[in-house]
Amino acid sequence: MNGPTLFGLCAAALIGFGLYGLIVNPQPLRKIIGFNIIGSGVFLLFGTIARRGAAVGMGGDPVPQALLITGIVVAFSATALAVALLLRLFDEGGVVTLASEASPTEAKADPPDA
Amino acid sequence: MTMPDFLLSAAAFVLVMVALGLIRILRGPEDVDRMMAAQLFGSGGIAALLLFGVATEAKAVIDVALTLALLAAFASVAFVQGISRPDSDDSQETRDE
Amino acid sequence: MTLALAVDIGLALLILAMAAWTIAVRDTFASVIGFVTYGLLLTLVWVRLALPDVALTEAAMGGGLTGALLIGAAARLRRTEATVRERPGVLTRTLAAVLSATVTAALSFCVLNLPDPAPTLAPAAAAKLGSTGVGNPVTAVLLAYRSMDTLLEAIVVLIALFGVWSLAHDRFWGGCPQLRTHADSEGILAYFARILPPIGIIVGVYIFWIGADFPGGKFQGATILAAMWLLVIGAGLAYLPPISRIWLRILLVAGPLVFIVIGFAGLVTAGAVFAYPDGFAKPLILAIEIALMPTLVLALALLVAGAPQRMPPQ
Amino acid sequence: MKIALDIFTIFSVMAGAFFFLAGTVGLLRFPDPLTRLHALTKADNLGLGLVVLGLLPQTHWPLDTIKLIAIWLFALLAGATVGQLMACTARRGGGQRK
Amino acid sequence: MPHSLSSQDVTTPGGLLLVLAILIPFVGMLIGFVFGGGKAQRVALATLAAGLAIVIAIAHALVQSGDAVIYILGGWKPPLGVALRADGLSVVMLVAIAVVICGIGVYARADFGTPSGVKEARAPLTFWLLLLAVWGSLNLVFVSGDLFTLYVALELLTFAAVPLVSLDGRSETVRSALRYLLYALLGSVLYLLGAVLLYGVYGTLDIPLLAIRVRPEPAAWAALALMISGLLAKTALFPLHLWLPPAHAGAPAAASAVLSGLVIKGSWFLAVRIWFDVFAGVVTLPSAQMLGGLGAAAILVGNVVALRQTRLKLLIAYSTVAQIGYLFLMFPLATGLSSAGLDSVVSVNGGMLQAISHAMAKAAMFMAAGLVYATLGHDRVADLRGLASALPMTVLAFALAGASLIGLPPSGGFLAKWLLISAAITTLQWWWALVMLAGGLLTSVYVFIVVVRTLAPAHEGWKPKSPVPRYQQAVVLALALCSFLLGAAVLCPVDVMQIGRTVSRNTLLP
Repeated sequence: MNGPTLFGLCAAALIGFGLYGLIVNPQPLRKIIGFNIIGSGVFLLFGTIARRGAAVGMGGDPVPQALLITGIVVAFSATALAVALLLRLFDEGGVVTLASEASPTEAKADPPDA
Repeated sequence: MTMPDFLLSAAAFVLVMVALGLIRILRGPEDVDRMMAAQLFGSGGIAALLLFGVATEAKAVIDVALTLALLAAFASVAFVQGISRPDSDDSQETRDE
Repeated sequence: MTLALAVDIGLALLILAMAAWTIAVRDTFASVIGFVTYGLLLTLVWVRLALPDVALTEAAMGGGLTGALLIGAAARLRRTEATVRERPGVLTRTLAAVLSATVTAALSFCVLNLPDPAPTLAPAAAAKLGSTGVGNPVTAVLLAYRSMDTLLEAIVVLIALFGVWSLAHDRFWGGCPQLRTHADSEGILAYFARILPPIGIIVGVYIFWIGADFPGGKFQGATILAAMWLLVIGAGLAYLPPISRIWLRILLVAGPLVFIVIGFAGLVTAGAVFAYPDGFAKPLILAIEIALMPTLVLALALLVAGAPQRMPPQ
Repeated sequence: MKIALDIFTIFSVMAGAFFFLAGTVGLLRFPDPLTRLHALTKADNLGLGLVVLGLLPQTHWPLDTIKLIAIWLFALLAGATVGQLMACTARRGGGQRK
Repeated sequence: MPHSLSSQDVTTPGGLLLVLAILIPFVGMLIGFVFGGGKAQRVALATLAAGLAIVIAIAHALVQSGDAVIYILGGWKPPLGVALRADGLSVVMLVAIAVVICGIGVYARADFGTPSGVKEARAPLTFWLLLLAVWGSLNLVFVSGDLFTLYVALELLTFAAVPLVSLDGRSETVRSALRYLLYALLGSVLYLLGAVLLYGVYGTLDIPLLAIRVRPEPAAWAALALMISGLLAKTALFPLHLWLPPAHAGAPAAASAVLSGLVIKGSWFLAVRIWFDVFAGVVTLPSAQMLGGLGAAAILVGNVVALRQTRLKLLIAYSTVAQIGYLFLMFPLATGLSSAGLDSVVSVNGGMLQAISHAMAKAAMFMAAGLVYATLGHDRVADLRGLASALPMTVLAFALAGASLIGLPPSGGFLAKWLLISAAITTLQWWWALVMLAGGLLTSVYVFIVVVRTLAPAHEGWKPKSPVPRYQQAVVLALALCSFLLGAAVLCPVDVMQIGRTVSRNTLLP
């Protein structure tokens, strides 16, 4: 066990937590937070991979690092768009739910070849 | 014990203090308590970060701490802004002491 | 080494506890605070993983802007919270738990079986670093090897901004976005917002400037500047511009357009789009970054500010 | 000289750690938000100051030194501002759960 | 024998056109945004024309050279850099999408003109900017050869599509948009997770390089499962389809056409790309059967629910759910063919044709529904009387598009389903053929019902609520005709779709 592997496992757990939160929490804002936790887990896994790729005097593989920065900015934009939708929904009706007939994340990720 | 080891232990100690503080703060019961979380990070978290950084001689850590110091303050202000009631008379709130 | 590992284990446990609390806590506001704290903790992890570029981005984005965004939303949604109390049934929760546990287990297995030695592009990136003229390999990836991704990323931010603006009410189209403010020009917040931003701007520009050779760069710098701008506005010392202003629009598109123009100039001077002629790589990369700076600062701050909510005073 | 600086670092960092301990004890033991806020902003900022002071000899003059001091000043400024804002909020009963 | 994307890494003649195909729409969007108002629309239409010309030039370059069109960005070769590659599959999608986008652009002039007297209005500006954004992102999905660039493309597509759902600002549509966004974000984060795993194990994100390096092992299976699940959520395959009908049915007609006809094809195409080009040596028949099973369920459920809809736009939206099902039948059929040692080209071509003809037919149908709504003031299926005499061209267009969805000869839908069914019979997977026939039957029922209702004479003295411009009707009819006549593709002397696809080394043969 070393640092990167440890944080890789931590990332796997974070993705699980986030997925659970995204599915189970009914409030949209909590779902957005759940999505962000999954996202950070994915980034952390990528960071682990970047760290493992340390070579030729670099502390980590620069390609994943650059992609991580892009990913973090994209995730922020996504959060901003989702929050804007949520606030508009609040302005319209006052009550913020994602309709009653369908929870948006039922049975989310059936692995097709599990 | 070498200097890096000492600094790392100090970082770990501060981190434990931050963790204990977090537990207290996040339990609430009032939001004012919870808002202190970012503040706790503005001091304790940065101290741990700096100790980590100097221990491993990672120079860029100081820049990270600088950014964190700036933005932890920003987040704290956002907390306070978010929590005060929009319908209350805001212009009074900072003058009435 | 064992001491370092112990510290890492402690940090990982703290992160996990924070994430679990953020998900489990009932109160939404508390959850948001938990998430911001989690973002700050994550910065420590990036430092422990020796990825300072990412740590800077996380410190700026995760702790600062995302925090402000979510807190603003949670504060406005507060009153509705009591109405949404129903939680899904036991069956859904069990299925969700099983699904999440499966994903975690599968990923853990993959993590433990990652190949050793790890595949890496670091040597390839290092070999070509000289021809880009920059010293920070991450900047070389962002603005030379994979500059298309970076261009598209700036466009992603702009499209998200169009999306946010499209949620304005028709009567406010062309108007100003608004933050909830404490409009007291004498108060402590206003004092704070007068002192901090000048230093913050120096820090932001510094982080941007060193990005060519050391950890840092335009995204991190732009985020700091955006946060400082929002602070000034939040303290009631300034207002956001109306979205119909032509200068605002020109600055917003200038970054990507300059990027594209320089990219196509590479076709003439270096034989390929997004290539740089020998010896001119660094100044061109800097030119692109400088053009992207205002675009990113404005776009990131306006994303936090949300849709236009009032018409400009005549 | 090196030894003296190292000893200075060790003492200063230990003193800083002590104040973090004090701050946390305060957080855990004090009865209401205002006093806890007090513990947090005073003790922890002092702790950070001592840690920064202790690290100064270990870093490179001048840029890193200036940055370290700036970090502490930011923390002080933020602590003072946010402490006061939060205290006002707390006194008005803002953020109390219904 | 599986075919996969060419793995050359030198810029070919015409490669520059790929860069233009991606960037021209985005440049148009940026310039249109600066000018704003009515000028944005003019910029957008000019961009559509330029983009169409570029896409046709790419097709020309592909057919001329008989090989994939490739561009190495900045001269940095993969794995360090990013390559753009257009094989037959990409080019066919590029051309089809360009045609549909141009049709939608012409149609939308009437609905999204900036009102006179106003300098700029919200909905029109947003529509024109995002139409270009959708196009640029789709082109990127079709030609990018790098998994991370494709992730950015997916996000671009999502951010451009979501505001189109809530363009009219009613709280119902905002709710649909939010739900769509959450699904889509989860989808793309799962996709990214898969890509990250692949990088961690194989050290590259370049598709042809990965195709060589990927081995059948747990990490590859996990990556495949994650990426495909994510893409399924974005494509709205049953049972992840719940977000689609309200989102697509609530948008303005032109926006619905974009969403239902085009946007979902982006994530579907990416699933195809990954399945056949990255994981050709990893996928197994049972996993493909599972995708096929979901597709079959989508066909049956989507069609049955469509039958029960009382509103025309919802009916069309549920029919999309069903048609997506056909798109996923190609996976078990192609995998079945190649594991039997046969050429999988038949079913791949069938699936692609289905995607193209559905894009055209569904865009035509949604725009026809828009004209119906404008004429009647409602879109209740039970009350469509008088339409056939008021809007003969539109009703004809609806019927032709419907014929393509059902799969009547000589439509594109017919050729697609015929290819898929023959693949099903060759590989003895007759159950897929049965599902397709049943789906066609169900589709024909609701298309028939709608068309018959429109033929009923109008009430005495009934007048259209608002007149519909002739050119809008003509565009709708033209798109429907394209879809209907697409079956003529069988006369094409060369198999365009397979140009630039080399036979992969990773055959499944023992």
